[in-house]
Amino acid sequence: MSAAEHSKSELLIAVIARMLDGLGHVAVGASSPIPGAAALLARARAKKHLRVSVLGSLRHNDFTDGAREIFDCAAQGRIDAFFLGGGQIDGAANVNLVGLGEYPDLNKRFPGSYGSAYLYFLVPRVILFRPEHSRRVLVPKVDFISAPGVSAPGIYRPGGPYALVTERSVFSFEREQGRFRLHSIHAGETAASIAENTGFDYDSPASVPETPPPSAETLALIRGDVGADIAEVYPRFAREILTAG
Amino acid sequence: MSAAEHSKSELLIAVIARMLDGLGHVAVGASSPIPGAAALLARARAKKHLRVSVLGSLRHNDFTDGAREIFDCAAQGRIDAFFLGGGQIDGAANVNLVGLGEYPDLNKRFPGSYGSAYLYFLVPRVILFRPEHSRRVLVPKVDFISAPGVSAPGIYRPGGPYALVTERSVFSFEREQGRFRLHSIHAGETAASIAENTGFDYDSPASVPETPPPSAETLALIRGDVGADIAEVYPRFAREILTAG
Amino acid sequence: MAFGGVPVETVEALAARVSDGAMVAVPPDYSFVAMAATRAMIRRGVRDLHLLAVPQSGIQADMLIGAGCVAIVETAAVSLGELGAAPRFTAALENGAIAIRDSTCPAIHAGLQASEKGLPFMPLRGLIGSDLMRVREDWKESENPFEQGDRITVLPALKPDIALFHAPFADRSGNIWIGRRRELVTMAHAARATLVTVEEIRDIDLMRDEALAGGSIPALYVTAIANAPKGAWPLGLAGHYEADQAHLAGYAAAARSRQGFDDYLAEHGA
Amino acid sequence: MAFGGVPVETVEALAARVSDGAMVAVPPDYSFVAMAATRAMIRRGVRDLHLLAVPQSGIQADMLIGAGCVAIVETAAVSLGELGAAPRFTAALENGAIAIRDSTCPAIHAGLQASEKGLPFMPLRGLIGSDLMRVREDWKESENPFEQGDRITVLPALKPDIALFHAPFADRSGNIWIGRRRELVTMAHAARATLVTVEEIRDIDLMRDEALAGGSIPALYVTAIANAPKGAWPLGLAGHYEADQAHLAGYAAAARSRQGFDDYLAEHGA
Repeated sequence: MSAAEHSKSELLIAVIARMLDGLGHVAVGASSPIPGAAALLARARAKKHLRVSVLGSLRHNDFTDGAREIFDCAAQGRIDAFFLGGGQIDGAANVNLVGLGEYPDLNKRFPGSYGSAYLYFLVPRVILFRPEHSRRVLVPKVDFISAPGVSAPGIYRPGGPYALVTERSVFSFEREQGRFRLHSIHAGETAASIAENTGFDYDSPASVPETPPPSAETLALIRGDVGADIAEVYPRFAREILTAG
Repeated sequence: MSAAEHSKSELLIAVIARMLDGLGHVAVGASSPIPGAAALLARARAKKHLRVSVLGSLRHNDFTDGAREIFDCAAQGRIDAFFLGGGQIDGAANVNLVGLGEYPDLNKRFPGSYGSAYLYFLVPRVILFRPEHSRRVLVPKVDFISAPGVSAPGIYRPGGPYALVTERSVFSFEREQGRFRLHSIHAGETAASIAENTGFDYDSPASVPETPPPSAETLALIRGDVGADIAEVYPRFAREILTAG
Repeated sequence: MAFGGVPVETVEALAARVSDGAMVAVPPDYSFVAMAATRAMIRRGVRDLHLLAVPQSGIQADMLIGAGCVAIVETAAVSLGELGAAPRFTAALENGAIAIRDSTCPAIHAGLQASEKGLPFMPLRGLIGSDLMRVREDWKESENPFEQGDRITVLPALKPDIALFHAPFADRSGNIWIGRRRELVTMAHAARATLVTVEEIRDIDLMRDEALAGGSIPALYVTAIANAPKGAWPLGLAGHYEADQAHLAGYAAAARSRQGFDDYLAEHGA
Repeated sequence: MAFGGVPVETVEALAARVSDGAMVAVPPDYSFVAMAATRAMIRRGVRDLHLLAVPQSGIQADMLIGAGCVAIVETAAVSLGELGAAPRFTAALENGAIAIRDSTCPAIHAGLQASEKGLPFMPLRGLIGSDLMRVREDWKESENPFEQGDRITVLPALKPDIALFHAPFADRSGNIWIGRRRELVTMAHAARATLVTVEEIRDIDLMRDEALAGGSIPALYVTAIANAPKGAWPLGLAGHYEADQAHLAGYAAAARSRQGFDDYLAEHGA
């Protein structure tokens, strides 16, 4: 694969990294190899001006007060961005990490809500990341709200959703409207293919730009230092995906 | 000074140490040389079955979670005994560590309440220790209640006052009656001298026993290992008082 | 054999201290999981545990659930991480074989800190509007007493019967070194009893070593210790050994079926 | 000179970051008190501080009060310990020269932990029936939401502008080693800014040293560092040097009078 070519993972890493430019501290939770790699890429580009805390990492995690520190730190306003996934995500940016069906009698159980029901409220820039872009995942209404996308007035909520990144496109989240807006579509997709595969309503500009590909420099960073860095926490990811280049 | 002779400090150390026999964990707060020495004496006699935590000590303090740990530990029910003093102590075992006069316009300011307003509620056996036994200190009603001796029903209070030790006598505290009872008087005092110097009402048996003096063995321990141990935190106390023997 | 009041015993004896029905707090996969003791609990056939993951779990919860040791799991998540869903957890929930108290990480930390402080409850931000508030009938929406109209959640204390984990080393007095894994400190403070397996017992005094004391749990909170070299295997022990990725992948594949899980247990001494 | 985002500066420059009127949290005498920085603050003539002792103070508070730097002191106690009452604190309160917010140790810890957690309040046991409840109008009696009739106190968060302390060492990235003095961790988490003087800056990486990381405060919470060898003198620095008892006794005697205190300041560089 030449520098101009890139894998979907590399594109997503580059897309997410751009959303972190200029921030001071990005935290990455469990089971998040692509966001983790994106944060480490952003750090490499920011020349140490960005602090990255990868949960489960010894080398890329400066927390010293135990597993609770990330939550305290977020509540103190010291974490600028975080990532959440979701077995289902709906058009109001509600995320479901619990399961499909009528709780507690679920047809399909997911791992659980992790810290979503807290961090989604407190971290200013929460980036939703879910590669699968289908009507199965992007639904009109989630079966279980692990964490709500928007809150009623009067609820303490300095944080919330910023964007949704999938294998097909990037949506930004408009907090005032409580709706997603299509921001860019990845090469090979069209406005129609996005609409076809998205189960919720969203806003869209008249013409949707294509997601810019990663530069050769970015790809070199991903395949070099970033890949080596992420291997500590996600050895399979680092081996199987990043070495494809 | 022969083994039979002893200083008043040595008597008080021995008296307090007897109140700690059979306990599992005794904590000692700031500015408490005699209670600290008593706890270390009790530990020496208990052959390590008693744990002693002396605040401000590096060598006799196993807390590792910072200054809050003693309070958490007490709330967990893991501290059996603690000590409090008081610029004033009244007959309901209320203690005043704040000052004399009408707060905040005090005529005489004391250091402050320390942890009394909390630990007095939570530690089962709180021993009040105040060498000066006079109507100035042992008053009908304290000017400021740093911590109350008794609480209304329904207030969470597993702990409270156990005894009051002074230079003249030992009182036990009767929690049901909310009153002190004269338990023993030190050599040289009489029931009348105690009454004369005590500003609050208390119960008294028909005949009040004399406080037993420390044994030769106890004195040897105080003047040996205990003195050396307490010197780390209270160098002046260890030097000026314990080496008098 | 006992020292300083903390008995040192076999892993079997330590595991036998976990009574049927006990509420057992365990750390996440990256934080000193007592896997040797977990296998011993499965061999002993402990039943009806209320497993409290602090705040999530992986293979430990999956194995205990698969082996039928668990009645209730309280957790922010159970997953094998990069290896995908936890198969026995997922199957047990889809079959209704166990009950779950779905939580979120900081709620579990808050509940333990309430017990650490002898408090009946702790407030927590977030949560309002999550369906967790709907399904957790023990959580309440309340009001900030210092600002009218500011709604905030209050959570009851979580008081485990047992905190169970594996640590790099203990000293001869029963003090345990845990480094930066301070959720273990909170677990030990909050629990009624704390059971610890260790890689080794060192001939030092952790409380008198200023470099190490700050990363230690005093013996005051420790109920019993067992020597268990490689006691976190197949998980890793940060700074000591890596997770056995091949073994974990093998587990993830085997545990997809009931039969595969049973074969795994039979083969791996549990 | 800066590294990793945390500037290293002179003690004077560090002290100059403490603005008039700031709420400054300081540790107790036995826990890493920044005395060199305190003298620098007095030299600079800082005014109207809201001094928060965590949870009590000694010579540091007494000197700042005597030098006229303090408007409000919030504390569980101020005392010179074995050397008796803190003379300038006592005189200032008896003269009404400063205001006091009388507290109790765990209330100060609870207020800081509320800020650490971004909570508006924390509950606390004890207190009810103490006159502290009468004079602290910002403390409220409330009810345990999980047990009708169970009264419990709620305390508002304490959010210092600055946490100020002295530590044995920092590394080149601005991480600070504090060992078991974990009240300093809470102070740093709770405060808007954290200023630290250190005995030395070591050429290590505290975050990658498993033995030391657990006793460290990450640079994330550190605003600025100053090199100040013997920076806790005349207090001690546990594990490094003992308190200068003769000097402290001299202070205790001198500070009994206004003149004696002023002479002390003039003589000892503050």
